[in-house]
Amino acid sequence: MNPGAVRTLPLVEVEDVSKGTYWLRFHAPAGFACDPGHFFMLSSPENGAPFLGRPLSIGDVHGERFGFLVRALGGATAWFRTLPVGSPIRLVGPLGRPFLQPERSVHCMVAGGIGLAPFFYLARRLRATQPGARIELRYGERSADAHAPLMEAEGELFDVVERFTDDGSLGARGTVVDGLDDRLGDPNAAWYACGPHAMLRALARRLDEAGATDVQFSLEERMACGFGVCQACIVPNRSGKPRYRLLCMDGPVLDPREVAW
Amino acid sequence: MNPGAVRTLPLVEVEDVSKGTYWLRFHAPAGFACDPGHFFMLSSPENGAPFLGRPLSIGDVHGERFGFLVRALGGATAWFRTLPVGSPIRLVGPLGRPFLQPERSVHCMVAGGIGLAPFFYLARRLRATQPGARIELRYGERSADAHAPLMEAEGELFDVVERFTDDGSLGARGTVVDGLDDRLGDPNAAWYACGPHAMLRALARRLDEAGATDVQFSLEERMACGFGVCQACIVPNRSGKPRYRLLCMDGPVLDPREVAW
Amino acid sequence: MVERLATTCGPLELANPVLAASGTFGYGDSFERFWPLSLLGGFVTKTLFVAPRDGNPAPRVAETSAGMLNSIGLANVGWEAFVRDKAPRVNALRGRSRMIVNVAGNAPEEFGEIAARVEADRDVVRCDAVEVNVSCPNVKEGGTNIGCHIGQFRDAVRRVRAATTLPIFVKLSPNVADVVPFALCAADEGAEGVSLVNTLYGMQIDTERRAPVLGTGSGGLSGPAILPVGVHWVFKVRAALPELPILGIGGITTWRDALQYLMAGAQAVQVGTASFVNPHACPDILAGLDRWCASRNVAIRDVVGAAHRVGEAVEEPVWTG
Amino acid sequence: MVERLATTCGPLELANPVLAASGTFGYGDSFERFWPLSLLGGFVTKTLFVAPRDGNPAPRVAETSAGMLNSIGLANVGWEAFVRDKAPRVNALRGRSRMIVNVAGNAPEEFGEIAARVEADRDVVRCDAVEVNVSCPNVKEGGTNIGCHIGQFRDAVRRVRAATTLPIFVKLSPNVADVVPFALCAADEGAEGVSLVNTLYGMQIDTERRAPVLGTGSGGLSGPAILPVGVHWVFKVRAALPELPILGIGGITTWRDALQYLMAGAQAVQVGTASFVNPHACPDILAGLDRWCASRNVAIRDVVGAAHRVGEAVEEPVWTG
Ligand SMILES: Cc1cc2nc3c(=O)[nH]c(=O)nc-3n(C[C@H](O)[C@H](O)[C@H](O)COP(=O)(O)OP(=O)(O)OC[C@H]3O[C@@H](n4cnc5c(N)ncnc54)[C@H](O)[C@@H]3O)c2cc1C
Ligand SMILES: Cc1cc2nc3c(=O)[nH]c(=O)nc-3n(C[C@H](O)[C@H](O)[C@H](O)COP(=O)(O)OP(=O)(O)OC[C@H]3O[C@@H](n4cnc5c(N)ncnc54)[C@H](O)[C@@H]3O)c2cc1C
Ligand SMILES: Cc1cc2nc3c(=O)[nH]c(=O)nc-3n(C[C@H](O)[C@H](O)[C@H](O)COP(=O)(O)O)c2cc1C
Ligand SMILES: Cc1cc2nc3c(=O)[nH]c(=O)nc-3n(C[C@H](O)[C@H](O)[C@H](O)COP(=O)(O)O)c2cc1C
Ligand code: FES
Ligand code: FES
Repeated sequence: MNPGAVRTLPLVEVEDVSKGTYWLRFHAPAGFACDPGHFFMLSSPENGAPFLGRPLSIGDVHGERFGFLVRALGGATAWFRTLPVGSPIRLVGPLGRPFLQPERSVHCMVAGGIGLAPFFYLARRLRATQPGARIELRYGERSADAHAPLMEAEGELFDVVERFTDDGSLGARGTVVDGLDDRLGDPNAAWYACGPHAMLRALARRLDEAGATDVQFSLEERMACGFGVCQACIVPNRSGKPRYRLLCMDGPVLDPREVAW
Repeated sequence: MNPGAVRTLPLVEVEDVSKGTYWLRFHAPAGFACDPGHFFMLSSPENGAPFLGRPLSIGDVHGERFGFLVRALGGATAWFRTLPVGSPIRLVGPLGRPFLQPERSVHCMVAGGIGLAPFFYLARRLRATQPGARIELRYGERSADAHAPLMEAEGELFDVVERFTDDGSLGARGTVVDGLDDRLGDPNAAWYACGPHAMLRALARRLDEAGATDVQFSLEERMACGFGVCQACIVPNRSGKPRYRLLCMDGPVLDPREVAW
Repeated sequence: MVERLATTCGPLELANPVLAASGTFGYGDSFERFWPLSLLGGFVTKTLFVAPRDGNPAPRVAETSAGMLNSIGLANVGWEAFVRDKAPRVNALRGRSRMIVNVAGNAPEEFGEIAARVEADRDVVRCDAVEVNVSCPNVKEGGTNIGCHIGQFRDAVRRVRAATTLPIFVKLSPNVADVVPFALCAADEGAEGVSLVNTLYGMQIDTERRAPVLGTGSGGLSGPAILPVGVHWVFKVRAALPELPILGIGGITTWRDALQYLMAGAQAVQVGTASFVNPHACPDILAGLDRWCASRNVAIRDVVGAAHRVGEAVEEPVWTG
Repeated sequence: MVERLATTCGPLELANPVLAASGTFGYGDSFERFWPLSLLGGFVTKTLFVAPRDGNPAPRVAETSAGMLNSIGLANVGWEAFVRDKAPRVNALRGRSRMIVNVAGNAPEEFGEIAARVEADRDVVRCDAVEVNVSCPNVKEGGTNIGCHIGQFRDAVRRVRAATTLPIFVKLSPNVADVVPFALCAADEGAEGVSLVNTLYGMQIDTERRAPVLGTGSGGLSGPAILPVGVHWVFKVRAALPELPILGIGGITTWRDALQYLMAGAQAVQVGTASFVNPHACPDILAGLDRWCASRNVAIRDVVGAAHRVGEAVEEPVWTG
């Protein structure tokens, strides 16, 4: 699958992780390749609801399978969940610019909610290419049970896993942004983040104040095409020139210092 | 299920009969009752394609199951065929006026193509209520293989089965209308027919010429509702007053002498 | 339930905001086999002319993506038969549900005539309002020929107003450059409110027959496909004429669709095509609205026009997190 | 394949009747990663203004039943950047595929200005025609403000005509009472043809936020939902002006949809929204048309306008039997 291929693949597995969160898995066809941070547009090849494709970050590529970690939020993400195995799904991708993987002694990943999705594959790849590096994951959840099962299954990909929940029911209480103090000064850390807009905005400010330079955020915006033609997915540019960039082409991974939050 | 009930039932079985023709079967819920000639509107409870419901005559009610004999012709009839067992289907019905079942020594059924659908159930009921009566079926097909498997399975419902194919590859060659001569004069026969418009028109003329009086045809017209509100399913009235009748309310079973063909 | 769902549309006090739309509900008694008429906030009859009409030749309907085309052509039993055969039966069934008789004619004068008949028979018919259908796309005379031309439109509305003191709702066509001037004109001429939208022009071609599917060529497009069009025009009319009562129509299939219309500014909605596919559409929508109101602890009246009130927006949705 | 699919739309000789629509195909090179541009009969660029435009605030798109809303607001790189960065690259790729540059301005005069720029740069840009977008619903000035008012419309078309001798196709809005007078006006003013339809007005409301989804409130509705609307207007324009070349647009997703437009009277079609969902929509449609022509032993030219020719209807479908 070259960048931007269009493939209709049968759904191989839907695995529930926790209420409302699930893995959507496929067999990787010959030549399938993509990098952490890439996304795909998933749609129905039949002419039904949902109509438009939906962007999903590659969640993991492992052995002969690849998958997306999805949270059922609305029409399409709830619909994918209900599809019987074998259902055809159209995948367009990989799309966008993936995470750069600079050589660093520490890789710090910060996730909010389903923003966790791209980090399994990123960790897996960093483990392989930088075996000596330390990979840390800090993530925030609304309540305790959302991601715990994932960590049981895939937690060994990370050297450190710190959890934050709004209610403190699992891990530390509070937001993930509050829990970064000890790492913030580390000049050798590379930062990666994905999550709700408000979290990313706060995190961008913290990292900026702390002088972190090696920072990559995976952002979201509504998309209709995913490959630069519809002009839907605008992200306001800090510099103001041009006023907007297209998330599907210039992102979804962006340097937060270039974004007008 | 009272007349006009709305039920969403899981699909229990799709059984292919021949290329493009299949049975769509359901478990009869408590209280399910309908008569031969009744129809149901079948639609998807999800908001997808097809959008409108589709009218299907009750094909058979047998034991705890009931079913529709369907020919895949377009969007919806092809789509039903592909549904996995367990898929929810909305059924509205029974609707319309069913066949009257007068006491007669001979019941002659004439079918063209998928017009065969209502006659299994009709024959089954007549067998039960008029055990001494003779039940004859004459049907026409485009080519040999369409209905043969059905006759193997259910042929014993009829005392006589005569087949006609356009190419003569199975049964007699020609149209079913040509093959009625020996029965046409029988004053004790009740006639029932269902099939393409052109066949019914020709049959109506033949029966009329032969002086047959006990004649019921099941007609078709495009329907949006099936219960008399949309005014789609008009059939021109022979008398011209009113100009049209509604097939879903006054039919689908009509006396052909009342129709302006 | 009663309290949170109650709404007022101009002179109409409605037990709830769900009405059945004209042409999709017969004369009021067709759904009795499914559920009791008295459940509804109200219903609108099939368009009535003074004389009965046969309507157009078959085929009269076709399916489209998330919608349908119809070219019924205002087939109806005529005013006399309605008064004699339908109204008494329906009045016995409807309880507090409001009856709106929808009327039309082939020319502005005929709108005046039918309105005069309604006025004359009002004590027998006991309808709560008149809906004026100047927006049917399926008739050679009348219909959109009147509803899309402001001069004829004004003439028709004026004649109806002159003929009756019953509340008038004028049913507007979306097949115009701007619906607002028509709404304004209706208000100017003394109509109590407007109903919008009627169907959009549409055609389907049978590519095997190489001919239009419908007997008349074109027809009117309805169903979920047109939902955004109706919501747009309700929003625009509400923005321009905040005091004008609106009955929102077009593509409503779910309670969320109904909420869109209410928030766009309609005091109540009419459900059309959806009832063909799911005869329980109206009660289902009603139940959904009731659940939503209960869970959000709001009343329907509170959300009417909510999408116009900047700042009222309830927290940004946090899709992740 | 070449022979059966070839078609002529006014001055444009097209290898096949499938074009990519403005705003859904970038400037011509965006789909190169999927399939070669030279496959197409032609393509229309995103609307170009003299100066670059940022467009509207987010969100700019929303999904509807069988369709989408957009409020992009004609974001474009501006004429200079197009000439410098895009045209040379696209010309190297396009082979026989026709390039139509779509242009607009905020007022009729600006339509003249951009047309003059196109004329001045025509040897560099090497486009085959100009499409005049007077029908965008998403801009405060220009757009439907011009395209839905016949006076401004005439003015804009006249200025474009005065500025260039390139073939002109005027892109018409369905948001009018009747599209025919606009087509007639375009023809009167010397346009070589018309493209129809652009998007319909539409709005979606986020019922949880109680506010419109799109940043601008309303947007333009496109996709399968509007197919019957486009087919209707193409049929009407063809009926009224049988000699006027037409590019049919609106909701085309399958080759059957494309055939509907051709039979309604369009010489060729433009595919828009469908390409977002299925980037292979255009080649898929092309392949389907080719198969159909081959199996029916007809050429595309033969079926253009076929739905107008009564008696040509090919046998009634016998659904049973
Ligand atoms: C590059 C990218 C990568 C993504 N990766 C993942 C992932 O790996 N796993 C995952 O679960 N989700 C991911 N998302 C978000 C996912 O695309 C949306 O949740 C999904 O499109 C919602 O569609 P829906 O039909 O289920 O919900 P809708 O009914 O369409 O909407 C539900 C809510 O989601 C919001 N929404 C809709 N579309 C988008 C969108 N494109 N971006 C952001 N918000 C949206 C709406 O505003 C609404 O509040 C990603 C988004 C982007 C842009
Ligand atoms: C009362 C009644 C009982 C019926 N019983 C059966 C049955 O038991 N088994 C069966 O296979 N079919 C039956 N039909 C026909 C069946 O309803 C149509 O074949 C079906 O609606 C076609 O839908 P589609 O989406 O598959 O095809 P479409 O793509 O909609 O159309 C395919 C072809 O079918 C024609 N068509 C579409 N709808 C209808 C309609 N309502 N009536 C007639 N022609 C139509 C179209 O003109 C077209 O030529 C019955 C029809 C009626 C009115
Ligand atoms: C089959 C059919 C018949 C209709 N008949 C009428 C009518 O007689 N009078 C009228 O004012 N509107 C009529 N309408 C329009 C509807 O009342 C409604 O305005 C339109 O269908 C849009 O709403 P919907 O999408 O919910 O159906 C009819 C619609 C359909 C589908
Ligand atoms: C996201 C988007 C952007 C569009 N931008 C333009 C544009 O810049 N200029 C234009 O003339 N039409 C534009 N259109 C309209 C399309 O060219 C087309 O007329 C319309 O979408 C209907 O066709 P469709 O249903 O195949 O998309 C745009 C449509 C969409 C969906
Ligand atoms: S999603 Fe279409 S341009 Fe980015
Ligand atoms: S199908 Fe609606 S009235 Fe008969």
